[in-house]
Amino acid sequence: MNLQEVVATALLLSGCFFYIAGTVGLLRFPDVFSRLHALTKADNLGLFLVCGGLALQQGSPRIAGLLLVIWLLGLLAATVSCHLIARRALQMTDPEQRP
Amino acid sequence: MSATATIYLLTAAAVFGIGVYGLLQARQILRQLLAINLMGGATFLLLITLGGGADGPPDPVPQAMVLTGIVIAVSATAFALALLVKLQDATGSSDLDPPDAE
Amino acid sequence: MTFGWQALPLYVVLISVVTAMLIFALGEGRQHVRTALNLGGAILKLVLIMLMLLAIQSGASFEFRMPLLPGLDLVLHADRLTMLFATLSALLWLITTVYAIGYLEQSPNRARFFGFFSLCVAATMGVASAGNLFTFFIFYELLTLATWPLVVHRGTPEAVAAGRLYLAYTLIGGVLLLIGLIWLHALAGGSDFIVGGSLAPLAAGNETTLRAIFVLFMLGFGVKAALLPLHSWLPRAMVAPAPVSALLHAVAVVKAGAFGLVRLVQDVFGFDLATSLGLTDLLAGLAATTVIYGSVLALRQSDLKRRLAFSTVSQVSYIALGVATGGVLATIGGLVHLVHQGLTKITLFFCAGNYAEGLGVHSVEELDGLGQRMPVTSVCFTLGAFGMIGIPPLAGFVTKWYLGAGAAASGAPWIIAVLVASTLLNAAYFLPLVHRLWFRPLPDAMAKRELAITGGRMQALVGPTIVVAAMALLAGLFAGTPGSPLFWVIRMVGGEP
Amino acid sequence: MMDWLLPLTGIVLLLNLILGMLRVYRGPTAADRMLAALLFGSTTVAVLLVFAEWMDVPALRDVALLFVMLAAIISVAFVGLPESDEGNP
Amino acid sequence: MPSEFLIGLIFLPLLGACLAVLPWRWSIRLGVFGGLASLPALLAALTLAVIRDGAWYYTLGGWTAPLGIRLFVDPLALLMLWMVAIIGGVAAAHAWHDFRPGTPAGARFWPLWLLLTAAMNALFLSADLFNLYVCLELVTLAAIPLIAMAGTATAIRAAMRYLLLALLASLVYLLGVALLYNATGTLDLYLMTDGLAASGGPATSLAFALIAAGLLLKGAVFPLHVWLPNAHASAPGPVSAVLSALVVKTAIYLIYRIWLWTLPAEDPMQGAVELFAVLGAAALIYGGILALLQERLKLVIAYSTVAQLGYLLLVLPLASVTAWQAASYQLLSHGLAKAAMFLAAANILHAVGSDRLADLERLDQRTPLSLFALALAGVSIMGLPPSGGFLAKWLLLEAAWREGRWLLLAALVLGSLLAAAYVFRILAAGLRREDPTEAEDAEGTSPIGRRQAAYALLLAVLALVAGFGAAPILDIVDAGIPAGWSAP
Amino acid sequence: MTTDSATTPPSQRIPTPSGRARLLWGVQCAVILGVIWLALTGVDALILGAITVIAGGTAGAWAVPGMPYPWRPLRLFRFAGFFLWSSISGGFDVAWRALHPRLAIDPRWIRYRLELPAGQPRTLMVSILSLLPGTLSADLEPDNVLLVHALMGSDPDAVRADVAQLEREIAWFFSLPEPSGDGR
Amino acid sequence: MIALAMDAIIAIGLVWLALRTVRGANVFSAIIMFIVFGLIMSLAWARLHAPDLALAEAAIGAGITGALLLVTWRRLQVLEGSVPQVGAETRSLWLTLPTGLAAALLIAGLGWVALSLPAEPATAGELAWQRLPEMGVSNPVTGVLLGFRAYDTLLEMGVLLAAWLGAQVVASEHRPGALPGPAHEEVPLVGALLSLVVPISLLVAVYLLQAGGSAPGGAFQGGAVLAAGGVLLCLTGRLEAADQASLIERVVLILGLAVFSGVGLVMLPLGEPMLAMPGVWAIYLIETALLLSIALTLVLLFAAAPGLRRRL
Repeated sequence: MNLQEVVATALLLSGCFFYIAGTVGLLRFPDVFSRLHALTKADNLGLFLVCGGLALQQGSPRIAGLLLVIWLLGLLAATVSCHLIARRALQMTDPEQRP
Repeated sequence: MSATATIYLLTAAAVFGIGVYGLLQARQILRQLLAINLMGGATFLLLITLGGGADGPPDPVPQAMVLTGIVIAVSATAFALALLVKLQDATGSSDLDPPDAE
Repeated sequence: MTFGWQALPLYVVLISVVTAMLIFALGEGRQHVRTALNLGGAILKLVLIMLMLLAIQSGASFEFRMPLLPGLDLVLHADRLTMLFATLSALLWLITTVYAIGYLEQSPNRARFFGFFSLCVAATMGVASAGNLFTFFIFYELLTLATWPLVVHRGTPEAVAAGRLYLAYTLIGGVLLLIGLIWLHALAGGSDFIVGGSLAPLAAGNETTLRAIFVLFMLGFGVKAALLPLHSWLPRAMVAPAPVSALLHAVAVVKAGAFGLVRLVQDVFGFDLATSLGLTDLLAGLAATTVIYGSVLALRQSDLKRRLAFSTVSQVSYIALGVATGGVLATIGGLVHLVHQGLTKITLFFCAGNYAEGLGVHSVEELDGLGQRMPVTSVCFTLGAFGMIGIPPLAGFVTKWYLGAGAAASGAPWIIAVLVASTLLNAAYFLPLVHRLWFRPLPDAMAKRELAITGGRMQALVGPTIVVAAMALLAGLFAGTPGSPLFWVIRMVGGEP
Repeated sequence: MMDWLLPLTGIVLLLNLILGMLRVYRGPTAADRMLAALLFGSTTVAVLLVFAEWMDVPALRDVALLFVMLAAIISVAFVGLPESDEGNP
Repeated sequence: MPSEFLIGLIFLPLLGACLAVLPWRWSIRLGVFGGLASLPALLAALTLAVIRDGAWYYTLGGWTAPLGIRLFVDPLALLMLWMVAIIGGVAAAHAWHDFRPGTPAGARFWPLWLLLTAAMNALFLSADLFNLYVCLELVTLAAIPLIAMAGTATAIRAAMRYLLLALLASLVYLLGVALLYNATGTLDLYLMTDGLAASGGPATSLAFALIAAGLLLKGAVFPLHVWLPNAHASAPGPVSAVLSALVVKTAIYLIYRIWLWTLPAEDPMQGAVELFAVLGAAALIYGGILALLQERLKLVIAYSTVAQLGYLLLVLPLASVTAWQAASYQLLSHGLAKAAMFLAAANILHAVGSDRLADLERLDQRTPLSLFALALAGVSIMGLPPSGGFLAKWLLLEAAWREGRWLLLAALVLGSLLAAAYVFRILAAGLRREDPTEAEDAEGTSPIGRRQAAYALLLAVLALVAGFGAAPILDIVDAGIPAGWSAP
Repeated sequence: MTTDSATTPPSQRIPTPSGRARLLWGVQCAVILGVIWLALTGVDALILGAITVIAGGTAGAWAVPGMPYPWRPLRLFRFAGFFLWSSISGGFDVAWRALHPRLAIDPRWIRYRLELPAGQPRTLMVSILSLLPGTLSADLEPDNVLLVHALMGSDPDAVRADVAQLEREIAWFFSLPEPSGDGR
Repeated sequence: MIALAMDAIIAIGLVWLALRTVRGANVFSAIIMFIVFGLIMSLAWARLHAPDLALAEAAIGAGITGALLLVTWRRLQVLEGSVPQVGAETRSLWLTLPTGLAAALLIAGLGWVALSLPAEPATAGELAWQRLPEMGVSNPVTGVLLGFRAYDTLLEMGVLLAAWLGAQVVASEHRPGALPGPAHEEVPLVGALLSLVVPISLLVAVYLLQAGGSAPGGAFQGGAVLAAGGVLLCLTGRLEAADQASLIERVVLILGLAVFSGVGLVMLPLGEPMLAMPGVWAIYLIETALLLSIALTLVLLFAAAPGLRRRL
């Protein structure tokens, strides 16, 4: 097991960890907005790590580039969705209770 | 038959049955359409699984059929949804048999 | 399939169909063209029939054959029985058309009326010239279809109800016929009418089947022939205009049923086979019952047309009775009654129509003293009534004479009893009418009522009445002369007169 | 090399999905359900990438690309929803 | 070259549909004429070829089955194609007035109509189970918008119900196809038989059960007919005509194809024909009774379709030449007569403004020609002579009698009496008048109305004339009798 | 028809992009697309790639969101480093909080007035803020006030400092005048 | 073993999601469940070595259908206005029980039959592999779709056309509730998303088309991806429904059908059968036409409109 593999393994496993952390947050956090935090941040880190791990394992720069593109697009989707859902959740709450 | 194929076959059977149940028991057309789409998914799954997708080289014929089926399903669903909106507009109800009919 | 001169029966049928189509196409307006078409068609048809008659006299034969289904042909041919019925209806069609033109003047939907009227006659011609049972059935059902619009012609609720009843009876009768036909077809294949019966070779071992088939046919024809349990549509159909009644009773519908019974006994089963199966007795019994029952009921009707209708129920069964009795004489009596009853009954209906149109008279009581107001019609009516009763030398008498003689010859004296009873009953319901016409005073109200038929209409209504009355008279007076119906029938039954 | 690593990753991620279903099930608001759907999206992308490597089907990376590209569409569609009683469980 | 004609039958309407999508008036006209008017000529040539050479296959793309898709033309297919050409053509002529090219309605109508025509032609020619699925979907998706074109709430609701059930039906059918592909490794209708005979087993039985269920639903066979009456009754007239005369027949046609051609003679699923017969008989009576109870003309006609489809299924267990002739003739004459009735009903609806039976008095003056067409077509529907319907019914009765199927016979008789009852009920409603002395109506029929009525009349007359032209038609049809049925 | 259009003040509406803006964004788009194409296909289909990239660039120019701001490519690296670091730390932060036995969170709302101009800078701000530890951009209210949801709101000033830090980084990246970082 | 565990998890997920779709608390929840079902379905396709389907499912199932369902639900709500939903969402128990029972029976029967199926050799599939080299493409699915079973594909284009025509009919007398309005332009992120995703969808569509010859992908997936970009434009109000389709739109709509038929007919005079492909170039030509038609049709279906108009 060389260094590359060790790192790849570590990355993949920690990616899984963050995914699970995000899901736990999604389940445990008390309200929509807090859950949004958990989801956006943890999942993105998770995806980043998984992509990194896979890229390392593959070793092909083209695929690494593709994985990077996927991650960046995922990032974009996540932040946009997060913002939109937050906005939406705000709109749905009673105007009186709006912060 | 491989274990994978078995699992997905049973899944397809179950989802199809659930779809039938949903179709018969749902009141709103939107739900009925969802049920039909579920059944479509189950049918496609069955088609691929039976085509030996899990062992050996995958059979391209069912895959092509499913691809065709998916496109047909989405066209039909899209048209059905447009019709549904029109129905709501024309009758004020999105149920086939309005509640007061029963 | 040949379309040469052998196909003349087809053209005779087609003339009326084409006339009907032209009239439909013409629409409501253009009365004169329609009248010309009507009369032209009727005359042309009559001419063709006369030609055929002559040709048959000289030994020619006519047949048109067209395969409809595998093993089933549409066959139109002309034998003597055909010619008897065809001549009768062609002649009466012409006269009735003239009468109807007058009768329906100014009333709506004449195009439809005359169209279906022509179709009706076409169907009758088809029935007459059908060369096998399958063809017979086709035209028999077509007749139902073509008469229904005439029955409901007025469109009133009563008319529609009468039409419904008519259909209920005739369609169910048609279904019975159809079942019998299918059965027979499965048994015997598509056999043509053969004089003396086509089924004799099949009789052994199939007795029960054949009996059942006979009963099915008998019921099927019995509906239109107004045999006893199946007659009640006929009086109800009286709501239709008078020419329609004439058509139903004299020219087409009832006659088609009776004609079917004749064909059934004579050409499908053959009299011998039918007798050996005990079927003629059945038919004779039913016919006899109908004769009496119809007369009894006629006695109780106060509506003139209803009384005439029940009289028809009674009189038409003479035909069946004659054929079922068998033997040369009774058969002659039955067949000739086909013509005689037609002539006589059409006279009566024309007269009833004249009374209704002229003075609005519908019931028996209103006939009092009408001999003064409408003398010609009343004379004709009297002639018709006497003919019906069977007073010599009128046509009815000839019939009854032959029937009675035939019954005696066949050793069925009960039939003579039936005839006597029927004659008495006939007299009982017709003589009071004649009495009322001539010997009762004319009520004031009726005397003041204005006669609604005048001028051309008068000619169109009264003219045909006189003609048919005269024919009824002549048919009796010159019964033995060559060319008379009796002469024709005797030649048909006995070979040579 | 490590035969167990990729399947293990896959299975952990799939279990993660199952876990996330609880949130969709519970709701309580529409936004919560939407959120969970997002989670499914991102986890599915990861699973697909792992599958692509593990099963040696490079086309699955294209599938993952499609997913990340289209994930936002659902959100945009969701946001266009009206403000009436959609939040009721 | 007959194969070009075969191709033309599918592709001319298809390309016509493409043309009709374009916005110009001439393109729509060209599409409609090219796509519809050419069909009879192509068919005539094709019929001659079939008479000369018998049935034959056409391999698309040169890829032989089981890899590729084949087309198959035989007398049964020809019969259906002729019906599409004639009934579809006359209905199109009838529709021309309401959906004139250059109007928005026309621009929407014609592409769908052409697609529907192409889809039906393709369906009748296809020899491939999955291709048939695509055809079925195309037929459905082209037909339903045509129903919705009526625009009324009833029409929309009916279209929706039809759509849902049609989608369900296709899926159930497709599920069966999936099982069959697995069992035989082919999708070709006619190559499958050997594989089926070899494999058998519960899977193929279930597959055929599913296919049958799907087709019975698409064919609106009792008790799966619930979608039909409103859908057919609320569509625009020409559309109703084509729906009732042709579109529902597609499913029945496929049942024939699969049970009589694909299924091996000894397959246990052959027993399903008895079930079909029971359903057919039930449809005949139930449809007849319901038709009798309707208060609206078009609903009566639509329920009549439910009933008449029963005849087509009744044929299946009778398995004889006569039954085969009966089926072909019923297909033909019901198609002609039912289309005529719907066209006439459309004219009446247009002239009277309502199709409630209670409002139809004095139709003989208001729309005489249409009433006449209705009556003529009714004769065929009732199975009274002289009409095509009579011959069909006669053959059916004969077949049932020969086989000694007394219950079927009774159902047939009862069914035709019910048919007579509802047809005459319509006609009586049309002849009714409250005041018998009422003078003739001044309102005449417009030239357009007369032309529209003529189309209905044409089909009705054809249904009637079919009663005399059986011999040549049956000669051709007899050549295409399914193998198991040829024994006398 | 929706409430948004009614409540959004005109100042926030984006003016129709100028031709220059479209060109600029089209080129940027094309570059991004080129990279993606290479990542997808390698060097196998360059001609088709070129055509597609040009078409995609055109589509990008058509769909341009607003005025793009010039930025210096070299500064991208530092900005990317900042971004990467903050998103990683954001992930760690939220993971820690989620897994903490007592749920170490204290959600609160904070308003922060942006000084960044509309268009790319503000877009970047709103989107990246959600990836920072403990902050989530929920809404952009009238008058450029950003509504921020803070997971650890017990110390609002710390949160504000984080937001201000991001604002500064973005301003630097786009060579904009440094914002006050005050947010009120 | 671990692979089986994965399959089992996916299977359980699918069944559970299907159940929740059917029994979901409200329609919205059912829609979300269905969207997620589509996501998991593409995992199942991946596991079944059907990446073509995974691509299609991702683009169509998860993308377009999901958005379509959500938007339709929204339109219905707008039309319903403030009128609350009357009546239960599902049918009463007396109907539920028998249908449930029937469904369970169906499941059991299907399952039993599926399990008892013999592992038959797939004749057509084997032939397809054998004769694939004659086609000139190496992706067998593309080979089947555009070669061996090209006729299916052609008719399928007819189905798409019919669906659009249907939407046109439905939309004729009715403007569907406006799409989520132009307001979203003001949300800064949406504009940014749009300006990136639309070009990328174009790129990916072309990529899938190009890849389709040798790798999973092809006109359908590509068309769906392109359509997804169009859907986004509709959702954000960049494109809005028009009463009429423009000439260009009409041409593009029939392009697939017309080009496909045209190429199929071209070889007829040369004595070749209908739909014989003159060469690989023809396949790509047809695929390009199909892609454009599919994309436009799907977008128009999404907008439930005869045509589209640009805003801005």
